Amino acid sequence: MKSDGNLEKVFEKGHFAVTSELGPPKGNDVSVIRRKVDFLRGYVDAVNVTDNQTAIVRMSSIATSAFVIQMGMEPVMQMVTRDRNRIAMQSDIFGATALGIRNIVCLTGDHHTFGNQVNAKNVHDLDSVQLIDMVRMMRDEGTLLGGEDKIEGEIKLFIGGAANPFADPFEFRALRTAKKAAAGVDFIQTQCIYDMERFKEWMKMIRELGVHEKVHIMAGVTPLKSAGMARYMAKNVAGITIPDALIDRMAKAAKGSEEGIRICVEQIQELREIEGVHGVHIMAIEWEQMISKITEMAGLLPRPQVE
Amino acid sequence: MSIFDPKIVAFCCEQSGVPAAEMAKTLKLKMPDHLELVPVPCSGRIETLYLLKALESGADGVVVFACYEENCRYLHGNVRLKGRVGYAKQIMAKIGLEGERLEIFHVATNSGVKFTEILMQKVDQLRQLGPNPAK
Amino acid sequence: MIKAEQKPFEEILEYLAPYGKILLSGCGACVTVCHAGGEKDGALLASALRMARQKMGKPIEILESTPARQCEPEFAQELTDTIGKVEAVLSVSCGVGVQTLARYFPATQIFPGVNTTFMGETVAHGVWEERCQTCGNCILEKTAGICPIARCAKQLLNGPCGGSSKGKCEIKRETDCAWQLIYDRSKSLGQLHRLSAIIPAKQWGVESRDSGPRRIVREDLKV
Amino acid sequence: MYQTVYGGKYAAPAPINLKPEVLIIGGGVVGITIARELAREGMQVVIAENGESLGGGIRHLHFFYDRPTDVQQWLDDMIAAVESAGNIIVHKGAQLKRLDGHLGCFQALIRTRDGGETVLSPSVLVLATGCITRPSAAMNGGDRVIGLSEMEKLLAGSRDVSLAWKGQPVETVTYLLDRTNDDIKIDTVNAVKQSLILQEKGCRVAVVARDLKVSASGMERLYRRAREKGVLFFKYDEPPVLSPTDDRVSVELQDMTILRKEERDTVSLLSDLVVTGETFAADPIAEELCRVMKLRPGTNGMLMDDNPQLQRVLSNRRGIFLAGACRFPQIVTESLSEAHAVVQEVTALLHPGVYAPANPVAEVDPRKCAVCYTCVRLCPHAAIGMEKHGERNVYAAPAVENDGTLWGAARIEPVACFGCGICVAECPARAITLYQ
Repeated sequence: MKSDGNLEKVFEKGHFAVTSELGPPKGNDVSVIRRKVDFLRGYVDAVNVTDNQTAIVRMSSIATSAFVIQMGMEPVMQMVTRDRNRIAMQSDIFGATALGIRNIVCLTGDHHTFGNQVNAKNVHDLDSVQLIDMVRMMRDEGTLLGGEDKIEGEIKLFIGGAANPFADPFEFRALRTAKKAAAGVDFIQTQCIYDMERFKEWMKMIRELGVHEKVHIMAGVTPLKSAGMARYMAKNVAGITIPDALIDRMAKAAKGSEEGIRICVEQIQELREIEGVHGVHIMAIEWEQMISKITEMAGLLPRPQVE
Repeated sequence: MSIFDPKIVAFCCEQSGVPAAEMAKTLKLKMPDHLELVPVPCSGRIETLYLLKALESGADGVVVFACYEENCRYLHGNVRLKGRVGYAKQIMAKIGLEGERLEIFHVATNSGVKFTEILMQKVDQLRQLGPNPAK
Repeated sequence: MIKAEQKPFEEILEYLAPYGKILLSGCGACVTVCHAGGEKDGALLASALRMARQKMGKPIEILESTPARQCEPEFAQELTDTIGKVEAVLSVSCGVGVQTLARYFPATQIFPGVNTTFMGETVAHGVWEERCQTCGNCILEKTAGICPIARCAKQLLNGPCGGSSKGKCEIKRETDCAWQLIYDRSKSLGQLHRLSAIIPAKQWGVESRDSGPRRIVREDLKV
Repeated sequence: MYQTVYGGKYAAPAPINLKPEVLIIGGGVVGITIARELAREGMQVVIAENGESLGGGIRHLHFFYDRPTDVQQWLDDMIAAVESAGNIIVHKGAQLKRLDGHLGCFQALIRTRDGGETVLSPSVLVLATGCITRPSAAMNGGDRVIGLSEMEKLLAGSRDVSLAWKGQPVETVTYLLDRTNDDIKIDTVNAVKQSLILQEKGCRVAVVARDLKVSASGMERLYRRAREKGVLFFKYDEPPVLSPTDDRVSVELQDMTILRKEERDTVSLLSDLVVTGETFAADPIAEELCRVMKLRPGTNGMLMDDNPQLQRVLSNRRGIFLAGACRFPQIVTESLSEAHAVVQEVTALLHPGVYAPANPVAEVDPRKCAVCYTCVRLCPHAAIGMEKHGERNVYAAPAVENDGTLWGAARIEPVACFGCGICVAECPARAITLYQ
């Protein structure tokens, strides 16, 4: 075992894995974490703890992840290269693993100009591929980046990465995931999927490259709350495509939020059938209370107990 | 109390402003008392620096008599000038000089009357603004 | 070449406030080519400053000079006599030229008149774009001749982030995504396979800009 | 200092010699007319024709509107004269690939389709590449709707027999002129011209148009004759509706003679043939030629400039002239008068054998030039280039042509300079002076 964590075991036993997302508080109010964990516990195998997502300052993902463990769930700690150089990241990985964190997702991170500290100096000492490579080296070779310095103790981490099949240039997307696989990633969580055709095309390329045999692909989904939200995302968020038919369906529905959940459940069922998709990553942004309903409707419950 | 008599420097393109000025002279039309005419082969010859230098060395207002757009004998001389006048106005704004102290007018060879009308209006306008504080 | 643009006028006025006689020194090289600090643009700035100070009731005398290259000691030293006559120098050369003057004239204040912006290319007359950040360790051979350090907002070395959409960058939507350009050019060169190789973490500290001023010494050339 | 628009002392450049040699790009009716007349003046003329034969766009024309001559016969005679003239050389399948130099010493590289290259050094060039004619967008009406050129061919092929289309006699013809060519009178001229020929053959002819352009010389008379001979003219606001019947096409339009719109009847013209107008487009080769010859393109790739300061056949470069349909789509009579104008201009320019600029001329001080290309980019007359100083420096590597490895300073060619002073005002190093 690479990590001894729950998520890795779920994959090992051949189950269809489920993860979700938890945004840390914009301050030090731990009750926010507790409330969200209460919504999620028992419905997912592990939960991603975001690292200052969209460059909005929040409690650090490492501290939040430690609280999540205390509250009885398994965290997937996200780490972005935007804010820390290789010294800080390696040091944080020592601390995180010591605190019992078993999963990491290595990301470049949203650009800082999208957040609330637009005049920050961004770091980008490494990019996400290089971060994956570094974590793998720390775990498998027991050395720091550069391969010279031995680490005291043992780094046990299940390494994740992200992929966005909906950004351009499309042909580069599978190639980039393959690069992450070559760098040592164990699982990939994708950007939320609305354009099923394009995702299937991307999966085909992933299979052609043989990446699905080395890496567990987790398809990302986000339930739409309303037709307005769908239109906004389609128009303003780079790297997200939402087919018009889907927006129409949301617009015509009597209650947008219920329709959004139904669409999400249908998507999960369809994604499950695609060869190479080993799990689903449900990103219910500030809507964590819906996870129980979605997982139940999609037939993902009860979650397997693996020991 | 004497009335302020503004000094105007008028750059005149030889294809339009100069003939218009000559026509105004022939017709003995009223011209400003303090007027300096600077003939140029094309309004595209007028450097941004000239526009500022005219103000710096004593003009209260600067006007350029150029050809109508699309009518430049040298294809885009007056278009280049337009850009330079825009740039000069930006600089003037930073100094704190009113934009009205610098203006392009498009005239034709036979615009003698228009030529003097523009200048006399400019005199009135400059009287209201007062002397150039930066000269 | 080096690209620069004039500093905000008010800023220049403010730091020149105590002085009554200055030298405005341009440079005949890069800043002339990018219309920021050559003889023409220096004269424009000088004229504007004189007028502004006149208006404030505190006239200023400005001498003007445009050496061929302010970053060479010999050219800088040619200004010795002129600088002896003034209270301060406003240099509209790039930041290098300002420092050359500062090195040779320890008793004179040297103020910058332009912001040195980037090393770039003329994409059209009057339009310049950044192309190189002088990282000191060129990887253009791996990226089809397009630099992701200068041209990607995240300086990604291993491919585009999720914000690449229809060839454009999500940070500035009018800007081309560097990795789209790299991909397209690699494809047309028949070199796509090169993009599969992982570009390892870059040596920012030792070979690049993050350990103080870099220095090139050619022993064979030293006098 | 703003008073010193012109610089101080200036040594006027020596006049340059002009050889009587002319290169004409385009061997259509304009090109060969100019060639023939210049050759008569004793000049050496080279025609570079892109196609495989001379003649160009006028090949689809058979009747002049203003004289009885057969167009093709007339053209063939002229081509024969040009091809047999001693001082005219014709390159067919030839394109101008590069042009350096200026008035009096252009360097033109001509490449033929077989790969052969010729370098010429004409004193002046004439661009006469014509334009492209296309049928207007297809209209409902089946195969009984044809274009003006097709009708021209049909008429030429049935000079002494009655008109037939697909084996059936043609008795009624309707011309339907659309608005695609707003300011161009070719359609009107050809429609009126053809309608008279048809009328003489005993056909009934109607011309349906939104507007007729009769501004060509003699056209009003021709129009009046057509009316007198019984050609019907209809004006329309709403485009007429075409619907094919069993053996004819019906053209339905509102009767515009009734002033109140709601009272208007529909007029129906049952026609054996409907003839539509044509659209004209710039020859795509013109764009490339503009780049090679540093000419300023006008609107839609045509070379005409709306600028009234520029005389008709002059270009933005001294020593390069423009004539014919490359400027704007025009009728042959107009093209021929442009050809004559070019002949006059070229003769007047080359006749003295020398040229010295009569206007102010700008000059670069090479010691101040920063080689920034500002003046080169902004000169409207392509009079500025970069002087390579390689030959002056004995240590420099052998000069490779124009590869940018050698640099010196911008240089303004005095004979190509018009003296506008744009470069003087733009130069960031203030290295250029305008001398009177």
